[in-house]
Amino acid sequence: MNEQLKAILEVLIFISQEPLTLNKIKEVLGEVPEEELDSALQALQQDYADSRRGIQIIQSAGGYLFATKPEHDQWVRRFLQIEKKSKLSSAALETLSIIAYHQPITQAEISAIRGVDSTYSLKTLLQKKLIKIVGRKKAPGNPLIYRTTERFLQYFGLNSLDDLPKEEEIAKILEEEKQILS
Amino acid sequence: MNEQLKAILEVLIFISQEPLTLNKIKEVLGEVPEEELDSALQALQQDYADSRRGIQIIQSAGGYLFATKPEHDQWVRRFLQIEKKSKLSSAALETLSIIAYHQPITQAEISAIRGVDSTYSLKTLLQKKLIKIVGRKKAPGNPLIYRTTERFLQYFGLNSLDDLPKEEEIAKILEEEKQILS
Amino acid sequence: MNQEIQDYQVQSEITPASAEEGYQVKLEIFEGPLDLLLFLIRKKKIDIHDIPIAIITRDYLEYLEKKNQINLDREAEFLFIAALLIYIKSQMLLPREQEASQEDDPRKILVDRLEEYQKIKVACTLLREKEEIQLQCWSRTFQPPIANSNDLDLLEVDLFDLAENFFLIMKRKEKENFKVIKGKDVSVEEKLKEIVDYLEKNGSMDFLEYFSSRETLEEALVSFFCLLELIKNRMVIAVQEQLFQTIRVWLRKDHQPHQHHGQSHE
Repeated sequence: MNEQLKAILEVLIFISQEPLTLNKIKEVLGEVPEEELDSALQALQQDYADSRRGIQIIQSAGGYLFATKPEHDQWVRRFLQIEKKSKLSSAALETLSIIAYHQPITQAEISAIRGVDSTYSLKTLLQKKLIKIVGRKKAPGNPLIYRTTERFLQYFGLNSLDDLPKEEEIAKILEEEKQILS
Repeated sequence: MNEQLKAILEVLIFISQEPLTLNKIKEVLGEVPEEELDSALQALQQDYADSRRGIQIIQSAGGYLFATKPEHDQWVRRFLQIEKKSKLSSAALETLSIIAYHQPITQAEISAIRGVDSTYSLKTLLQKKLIKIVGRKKAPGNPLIYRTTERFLQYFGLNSLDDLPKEEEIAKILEEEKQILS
Repeated sequence: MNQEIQDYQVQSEITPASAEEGYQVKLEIFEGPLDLLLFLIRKKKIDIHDIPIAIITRDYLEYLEKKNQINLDREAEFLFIAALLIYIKSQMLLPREQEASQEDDPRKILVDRLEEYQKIKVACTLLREKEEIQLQCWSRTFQPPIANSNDLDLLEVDLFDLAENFFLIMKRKEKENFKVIKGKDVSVEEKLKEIVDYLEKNGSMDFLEYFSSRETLEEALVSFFCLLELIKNRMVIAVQEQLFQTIRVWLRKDHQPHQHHGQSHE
């Protein structure tokens, strides 16, 4: 068994974002005898097929890829749930940034700036207690008004909203972007 | 050895995109005796440390993470069709070291140590998420305060800030240099 | 002299700066004044605690005059230290009534800075070694295949992200208002074919780049609708790993080449 080849195949399958095809392997490795390649791939697959391993190499869409074994699905789901709870999505971050700088603000105003509906993000942010509802706007439909919370300030290490980075400060740091955008 | 636990840990480290911390593991798995967890993690790391494996489990930024082994760098780059990953510029590295050793620190303080303005380097480092803004200093002008991030630790393969090269280590090198020069 | 400079460069691991700091590439020999000063001190094998200020000042000014070995964008900062050197020199010339204690040494202010800077320089070399190893280890930057994985574009945020996000959204809005749609028909059919052909040839595309290099807003929008169409028909996979990062598009391996004509829209 060509152990070196096996290790390289393991590396390639690991970093490949799509199922790794034989063609792609040959493209990267150059000339390798077909049988040698086959037996290395098989041996590698068998290594992972061992019941003591949590992950496996599967063949899908004409290529090889790493995947978790189905018997561990519950743990994968638990992990992803927790992961999701503890972090902000990019949509939520966008929404939060708008509320931070434009408060008090209504959902319709946020959505208008973002160009997409923001209900879900607002819900996430409310759950995380980074924003709160402070009343209703005296306007048609009496929409709810949102503001950031104390917790928001704590999270970002701010004493008050006046401490939010100013446009000039960010622009200075981002100087090049400013030139491209303007 | 709790083989079942080992397999689950392998799964969790595999699906986590950031170093998987002990806290996160406990959050997902619930009650697990500390020693059992430790020995399973160690055994798993050893499995992969085997020279016949192409990938490894590294400990970085206080967590565990899958990564390819350095000796396969060229194959990864051939596969991804990219040049050697670019190193930080010396200006950025200098700025970063100063932040690492003197955090929390403001831009003016950094520039004072370097003797040159550091705006550009700060931008690079912020965008690479190697540093972050953590608030404002209670001082004239209320300047922004910077700190290194988790990603900083990961970038250099450090487990925590305690792993930074120590003062004595640096002094020793300076002493050696002095002897060579004189 | 030249040889020495080159040696110094190798020792201190000066690497080509990244593109965003491109202005430093050509000129980078002495990044800053302290860098130059330390170099001069080492060259003369001088003890940092007992710098002959007159000599060092002369050497320093010589370099400054030549200019080609310093970073010109940093000229003011180089001059500032020159002024400091001259000031210290003048202080040292003043007659003293008794032997000055170390605390009174006018050089102290400079020595303290140089010592601190020197430490940082060493720390940089040590960190550079660690960086080198880490850059050869690759971790995955994408979520491995998992069933039902919606909404996975999660990120850690800090104040910079928050502020950057906001100001970029505002800039984007501003820009949108001023775009004029120029006429020139772009057919969806053609565009679909063009994108698929491109993917078949190149494997994947950076959609943002493709999008922004379109000639007119209309063409860009049509491209965008085509992408949505292709995703809907499960012809391609599109992945955005993070906000403001690019969207990468791949052709699905199981798609039927060139069967997209006609089925693309009703």
